[in-house]
Amino acid sequence: MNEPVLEIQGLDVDYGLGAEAVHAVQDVHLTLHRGEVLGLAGESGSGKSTLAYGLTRLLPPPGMIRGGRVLYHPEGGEPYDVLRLTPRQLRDFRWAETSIVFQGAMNSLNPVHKVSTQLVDVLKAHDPQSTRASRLSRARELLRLVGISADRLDAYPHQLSGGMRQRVMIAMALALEPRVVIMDEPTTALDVVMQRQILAQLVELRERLGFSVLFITHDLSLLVEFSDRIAIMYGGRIVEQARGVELYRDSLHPYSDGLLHSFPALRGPRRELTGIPGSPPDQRALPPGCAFAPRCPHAFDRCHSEVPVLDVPADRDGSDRSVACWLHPSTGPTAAVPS
Amino acid sequence: MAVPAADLKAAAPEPLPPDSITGPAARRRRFRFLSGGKALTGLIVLAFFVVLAVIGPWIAPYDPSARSDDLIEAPSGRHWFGTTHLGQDVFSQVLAGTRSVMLVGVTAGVVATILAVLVGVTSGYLGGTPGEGLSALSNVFLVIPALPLIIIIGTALPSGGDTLVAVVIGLTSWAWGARVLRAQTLSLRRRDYVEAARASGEPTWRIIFFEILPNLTAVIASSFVGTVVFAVMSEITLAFVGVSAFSDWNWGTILFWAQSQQALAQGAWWWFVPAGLAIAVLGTALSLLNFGIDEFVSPRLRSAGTTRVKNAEGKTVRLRAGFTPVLGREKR
Amino acid sequence: MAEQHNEVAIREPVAEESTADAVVLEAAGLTKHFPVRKRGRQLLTQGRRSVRAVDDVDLTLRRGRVTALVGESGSGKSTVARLLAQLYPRTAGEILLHGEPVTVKGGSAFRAYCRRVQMIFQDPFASLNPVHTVRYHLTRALKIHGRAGRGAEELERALHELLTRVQLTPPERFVDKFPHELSGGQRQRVAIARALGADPEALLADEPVSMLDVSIRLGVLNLLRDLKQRLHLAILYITHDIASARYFADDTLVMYAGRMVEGGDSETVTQQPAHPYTRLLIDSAPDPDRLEPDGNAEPAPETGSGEPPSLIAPPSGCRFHPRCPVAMERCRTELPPRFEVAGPAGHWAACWLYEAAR
Amino acid sequence: ACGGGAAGAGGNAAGVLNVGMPNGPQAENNNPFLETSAAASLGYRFVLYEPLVMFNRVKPKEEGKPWLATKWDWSDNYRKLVVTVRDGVTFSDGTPMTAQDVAYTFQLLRDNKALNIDSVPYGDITASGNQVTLSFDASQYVNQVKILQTIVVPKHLWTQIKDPATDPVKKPVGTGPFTLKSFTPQTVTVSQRSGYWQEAPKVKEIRYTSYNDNNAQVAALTSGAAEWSFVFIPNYKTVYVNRDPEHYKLWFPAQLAVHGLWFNTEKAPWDNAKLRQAVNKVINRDDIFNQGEAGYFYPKADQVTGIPSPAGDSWIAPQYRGRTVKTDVPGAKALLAGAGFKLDGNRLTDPSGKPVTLKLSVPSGWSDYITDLEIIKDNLAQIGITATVEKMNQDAWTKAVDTGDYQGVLHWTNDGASPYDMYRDVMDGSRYKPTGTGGINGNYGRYRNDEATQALQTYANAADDASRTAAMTKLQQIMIDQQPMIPLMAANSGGEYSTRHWTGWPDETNQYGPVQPTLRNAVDLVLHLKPAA
Amino acid sequence: MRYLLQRLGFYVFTAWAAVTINFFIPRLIPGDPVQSLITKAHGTLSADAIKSLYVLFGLDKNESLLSQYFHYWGQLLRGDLGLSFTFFPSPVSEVIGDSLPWTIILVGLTTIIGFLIGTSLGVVAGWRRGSWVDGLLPVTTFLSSVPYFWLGLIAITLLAGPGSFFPASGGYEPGLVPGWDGTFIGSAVQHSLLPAITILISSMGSWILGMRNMMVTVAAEDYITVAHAKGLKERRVMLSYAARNALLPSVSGFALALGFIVGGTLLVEIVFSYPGVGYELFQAVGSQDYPLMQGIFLIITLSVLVANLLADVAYLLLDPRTRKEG
Ligand SMILES: Nc1ncnc2c1ncn2[C@@H]1O[C@H](COP(=O)(O)OP(=O)(O)OP(=O)(O)O)[C@@H](O)[C@H]1O
Ligand SMILES: Nc1ncnc2c1ncn2[C@@H]1O[C@H](COP(=O)(O)OP(=O)(O)OP(=O)(O)O)[C@@H](O)[C@H]1O
Ligand SMILES: [Mg+2]
Ligand SMILES: [Mg+2]
Ligand code: NI
Repeated sequence: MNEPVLEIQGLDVDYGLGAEAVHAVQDVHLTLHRGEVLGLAGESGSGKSTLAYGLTRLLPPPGMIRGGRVLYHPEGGEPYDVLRLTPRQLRDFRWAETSIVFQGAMNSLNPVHKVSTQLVDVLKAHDPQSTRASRLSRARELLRLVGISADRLDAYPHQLSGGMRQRVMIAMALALEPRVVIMDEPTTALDVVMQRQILAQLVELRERLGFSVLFITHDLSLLVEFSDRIAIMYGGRIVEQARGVELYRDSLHPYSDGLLHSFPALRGPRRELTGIPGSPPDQRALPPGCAFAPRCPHAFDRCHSEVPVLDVPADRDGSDRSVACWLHPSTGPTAAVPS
Repeated sequence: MAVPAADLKAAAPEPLPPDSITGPAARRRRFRFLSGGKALTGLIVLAFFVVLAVIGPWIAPYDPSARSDDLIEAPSGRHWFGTTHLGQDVFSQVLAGTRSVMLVGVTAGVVATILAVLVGVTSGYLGGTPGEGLSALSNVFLVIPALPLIIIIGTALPSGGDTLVAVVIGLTSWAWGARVLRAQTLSLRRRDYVEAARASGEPTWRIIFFEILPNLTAVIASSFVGTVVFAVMSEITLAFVGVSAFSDWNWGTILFWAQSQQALAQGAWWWFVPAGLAIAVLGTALSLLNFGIDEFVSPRLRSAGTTRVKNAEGKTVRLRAGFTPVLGREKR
Repeated sequence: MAEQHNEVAIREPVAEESTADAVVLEAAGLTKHFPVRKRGRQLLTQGRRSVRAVDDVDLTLRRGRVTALVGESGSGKSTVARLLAQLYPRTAGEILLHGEPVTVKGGSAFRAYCRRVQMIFQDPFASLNPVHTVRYHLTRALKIHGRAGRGAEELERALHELLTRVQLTPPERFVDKFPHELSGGQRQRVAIARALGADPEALLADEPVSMLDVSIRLGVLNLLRDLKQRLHLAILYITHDIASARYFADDTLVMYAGRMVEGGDSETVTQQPAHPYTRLLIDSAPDPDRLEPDGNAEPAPETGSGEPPSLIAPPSGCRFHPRCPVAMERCRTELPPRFEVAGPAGHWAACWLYEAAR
Repeated sequence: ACGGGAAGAGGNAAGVLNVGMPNGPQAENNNPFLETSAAASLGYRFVLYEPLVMFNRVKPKEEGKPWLATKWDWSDNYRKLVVTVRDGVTFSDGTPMTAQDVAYTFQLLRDNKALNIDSVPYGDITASGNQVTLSFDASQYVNQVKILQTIVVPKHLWTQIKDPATDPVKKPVGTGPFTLKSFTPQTVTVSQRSGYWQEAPKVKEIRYTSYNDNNAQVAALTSGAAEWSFVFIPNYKTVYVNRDPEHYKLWFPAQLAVHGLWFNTEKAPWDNAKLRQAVNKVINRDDIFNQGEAGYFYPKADQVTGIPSPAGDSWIAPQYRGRTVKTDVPGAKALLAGAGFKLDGNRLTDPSGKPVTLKLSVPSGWSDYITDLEIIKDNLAQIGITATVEKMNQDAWTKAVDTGDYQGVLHWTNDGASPYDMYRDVMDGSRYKPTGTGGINGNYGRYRNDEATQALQTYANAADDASRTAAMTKLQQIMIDQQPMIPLMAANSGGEYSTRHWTGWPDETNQYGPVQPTLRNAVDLVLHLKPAA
Repeated sequence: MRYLLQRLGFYVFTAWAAVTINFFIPRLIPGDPVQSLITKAHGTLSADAIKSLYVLFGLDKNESLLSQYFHYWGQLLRGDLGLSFTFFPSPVSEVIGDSLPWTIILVGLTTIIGFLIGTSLGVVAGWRRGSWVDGLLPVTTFLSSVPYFWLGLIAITLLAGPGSFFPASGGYEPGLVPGWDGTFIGSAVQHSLLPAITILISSMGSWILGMRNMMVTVAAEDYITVAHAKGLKERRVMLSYAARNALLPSVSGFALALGFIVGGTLLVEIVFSYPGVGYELFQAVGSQDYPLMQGIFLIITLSVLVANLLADVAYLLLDPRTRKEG
């Protein structure tokens, strides 16, 4: 496997302080490798967006990062903790190293500026030397990349369809050819043709530039096809992590399993969809044990009292996958220290 | 909220988990903006003036118009704010004058704000002929110069009470607010959530008052504060330039007397300073209250509550968009 | 184009009721052009420019049936939905509710219309008022349509029921939240709950589940199906998830560049796509089963060359022709009408390829 | 110069005199006949144009000083006037002034009603040699001064003016020692010309600055930026004089007009002369003078006849000479009791049993009047009259006075060369208009008394001095017995001035003229000024 | 084009309505100019003068209000504003012409400067909510709540006096003749400093407050977060993203404030004896000088209308969402 570019270690994110605080992300360990597409899927409200914004410190108040480290490995340099950067350093780091496509595309675009202005803006901020003409032509090129005709450069955001706005955001994220691209449900409003086109572009660019992608989506079929590894989140924690096909064929965590039995297939015979009974956990007061335990068909006593740790399961020893489930305890000393 | 959440809690069919947000808690959050010292200060000062407005004339130590033999005396134990050229007690005049100032300010502010909201938001939202008509109306009112108009109307009315003055000021000063609100509304009316409300069958007045208006609160609040200050200033100005025939004592009449007797040139600063300061303090209190408004209005800011938190090292970090604070792990 | 429209009236594969009253909402020749501002020199040189977002669209929503609308992004799906909800004035065409033409701009007529036709907006980040709680949004939906019940207790129960239906459980946790405190999927569910609160006859759902994870998505879609069956709701389901259209919708329509290009019952359209664009669409859909166990994908399907057309100056003839692998000369010049496609009844495509099938 | 004394100091070296008036920005208008012109409002018209005869208002009985006229003779019971015009006078454009110019000026006034501000009924006007003859249909005894102090304008220029009533006379040409140097809305500068018919004044240049209000004007006076002005200064000792007691002076001599308390004498109970007399007895004129009028502005008028002293002393009948009104509350009470009024505790009721109240109306901005009325209100309480001071805006007040729609007001009377004008304003029955009808010219109290009207007629038209004296005595007696109006203070013709740079100002010891910069005497006064040592 | 005509018609209508109201309002005042003049003269003008003054002002003819109204319009269309009563027979246009430049320069400049400084401070205060700039606000609001004239008078008493740099009154040194020479301009600037500072101090607070409130609201929007994420310079995010969006209400307020330059300065001009149009208006109201009042009202009306138009245009330019499309 390639060397890591981004290592998230023990990230904790809360909304609010004290008793009312929502623990949206808890003790997340995740590594993004060079040139890799890491898919992140999971329950709605499980903290995917929070994780994505949290690691770049873009959470709006009252979000705050309670602890953890986000190590970034720059090209040929010493890794540094993104969470410890000064605002100035952070600004230089942003977009040039990691760019983000936000979930709400409409609100991500400034309503009073033209699309072109907003694209040109980031080019200018990180490359002040470039000429206006070159920036504009780059903007045109970027739009073409995501399949928007260049005559829409002068459109204001409210004149674009939902999908077009998303594509503008994707184009913007690729503008500086950063090393890490975080995409939070970037294709929800895109048709599959466009989606495929764009992802193909992305793959091609990745091949060429070697950047890594953290890809958040609910479209599991897409993930399986497109990503190298998939992490599944539940209740603010990563519950399973594996290569796409592995996960699809052989999911270990009962929640992942449930997910995979919840989406319809386009081809072949209609198959039975089971879904996952029960309701999501309350992130303000999580159960003491595994967050999924109340809904889990296989839960046993331990699940209700101890939080399982994410680790390589003993029954798949040697593989590069990990799971947090007592059904598949790890080989190592079961240091189930509640964090 | 239209429905008091506390009642719902009692009536809820199933027991709520003990830690869920209950009505009072939500309400507490709503008023958390007061915890920011500024807004609270504003509120307290305002309350103080309101109380003075009610009891001022009663607690005044002297009849504010009564002459005495202590002409132009500096402040002393007997006359806290000194006396006038007729030996009247300035302190009593200030006290007695509060009522009229508050009455005029608040009434005019309310009248103008209501008109501004009605005309501005409605014309912005409706568009078309009625919208343009209302907009023309507010433009006409905007074009008429308010202060001279007030002077003239004040002149034409043989002798009106405070309320009349307040209404006149209110009626002549709403157009600005209407104009600003209209413009804001124009940009809000096509927002998705307004469309969504429309599509869900909300009647127009409800869309105006419940969907658009809350998003305009910051503007409305500042225009309300603006009009109140404007109204107070107008009343005082009228009295100061000697045009008004209004109530006997307000801060403006005190200043008028001080000015016409050239108090400052005489060295009688006490005659001139208290009333002016009182106006300034009142205006400041209103503006301070305004500071809390944004937090009161925008739920995003409201739930943020404080603007600062302490991190693990005990340093204070400012909460701000774009730079999420990192607290560092603390022992759980 | 009335005659064409008659010819290709969509047949119901399984007639549940007599067709006469089954049509709830119908659009004929629906057209929407957005004017575009001209700049500088264009002011003098060019005529009136506009984005031709929707052109001559016919559409029928029937009782107890789900009609899926899939298609290219920017092809005008949302615009169709908004037109049907009477949120935009239309450039041309007609909308019929139970066979009666309706044009309402506002006022009580509009409200009456809303009671019967509800819409779920595409962007849950924009369509919830930031200053109101979930409780307010839902209470209003219930109250407007007189379903709030009597007293606070009934209202609370109704609220809880709504939230539970969209799996926002436990309801107390969400009922007093503000939109910004919710995740994307949670907002989307609030939006759905709001529409359901109105108890409409027709539901226009614009990508209602795009931000939901698959298990909740399944739940919500099942809920809609249940509503359709129990309450005979007519649903327009706009989506990019063609697989879900297959499972959940009775009919599927495909839109491209402001025009309907294909329609028919879902299974047929998804399994035997007729129009070249539809084929492209189906081929492009990700399918994990296509993957080999070692993770290497089969050769990716040809995504078609070229870009989506500009709607300001759309291509002449069939709008798909610049990208179409099988385009003929005729496609470049003449606009194809709807042609019946061989196979299950009611399957049509607007493509000259099927002229022969007539 | 408004900054400090800088300009004042420099001004003296250059022979500059700084005049200030609190009248606001001016528009360029030098028409000497228009009261609305800048020339009138700032007063410089009277250093550009000169009168035929210079009268001293402070001493109205004094003969006028010959100015542009060397001699004037009245004949035919004041129906004919022959004026002899001075030789050797030139206008500032160099043309000599002749009898033609004088005659033309009178014709101008006769033919333009709008310019004839004093409504003098001019008849034939002829000029021959250096004499101008004017004839009238009626005796002009009471108008003598008004006619003789007419200023003279050059015929050769004024005949070219299309409408003398609406011409701003951008280039004023008169006989005075100064010509207009520059006009700005804020400051008008006049400078000395050559060829003046008398010895040239020491003042080389006069700057008339118009300040926006009293405060600014007073500030300018105290800083020395203005050396001569006419403005109300409250607490003038502290504010003004004490800043430089050696130089800062003011002098406010009385003239023949009064300010006083008027009643609508048609409204009960104020139609009762005894009640008015009683009120006269309780008003504290000292308080009014000291608190309301700052101890100087309007001199106290406490002569029983109401005639201001000393200006009018010579007209006062011997039996009234030296008698002043003293506050006398018991006397007032006795008077009222005798007239059937009842004082019950502190409430006075009239003979019909109604309580006596008095609503005193006043324009809301007039602080000295308001103060005066507050004092009167207090005074009236002593005899059980409940007075209220009702502030209204000026226009409403003017209208109320005009139509008689009031109970009591402070108001003034006209001034004149004798007390006749003042008395005529107070009790001329021929000017009577019933309450409710506007357009009244004087007699705001709606006072009707045939004897008074008759006496006024006699005074104006009598052929001999004896009957005039008798009529004047009659008027004084009516004033005392009937008190149709209660005079409280005299109008003034005073002003403030600084002796730092210029000396020779009129004052108590040298009463050669009034000190107001806007009066005809201005030129005489300027001629008296000498640089301070 | 049609839209343009429509707007034009709209403004013409507004102008007509305003002029009409401005015509009738002064005539509501009881009394007439002659009475006013005599009253103002306070005894120095004899009551005999009334007749001649009526003749002088041309008020001796009885004309109905309606025919006066048409007469007025006739005059207006010929560009004739009539003759002022107070300064009879100076034409109103001349009176206004004398005073307007002073007001426009003093108040115009201070309005613009006040807006610029105030808005900039507001931007910073709102952007750094809770920082020291934000803490400065109570002070500025306090200053802006102080009545103009009061502040002015205190300033005069404390700062302007004999020997001080600031002159206490006037628009320029008495004795100077207005012209484009150094001495005069220097003196004019010196004389305008104190009033300008007073206006600035008392007008800035509201700009700060308005801008700050909008900034706070806008700063919570998602696109601001995105702008941060884009790694733009803080200044750029603050100005081009947050302030640009927050500016809208302030800009229209500013356009309107420009319109009120003429009418809103009465007190400053009174207090500082400044030779401007506001004081002129005050005098005109006091002496019932209809022609002058109407002339000034007309100027105010026109300037507010123009400002309104500016505000409209500014809004269209600044907020694409308000543009009418479809
Ligand atoms: N400002 C806030 N205050 C309180 N809770 C919040 C706030 N913002 C988000 N949350 C909660 O945090 C949790 C995680 O939200 P997040 O947006 O990260 O979910 P997500 O995984 O992205 O979901 P989705 O797929 O639906 O977008 C949710 O349960 C949400 O309700
Ligand atoms: N207000 C507007 N002004 C101008 N053009 C508009 C406006 N609204 C939409 N459009 C254009 O109309 C076309 C159709 O938009 P619409 O939102 O209906 O697309 P859609 O099919 O819903 O796409 P998506 O799947 O991406 O949401 C787009 O090209 C869009 O740019
Ligand atoms: Mg999310
Ligand atoms: Mg859409
Ligand atoms: Ni509510």
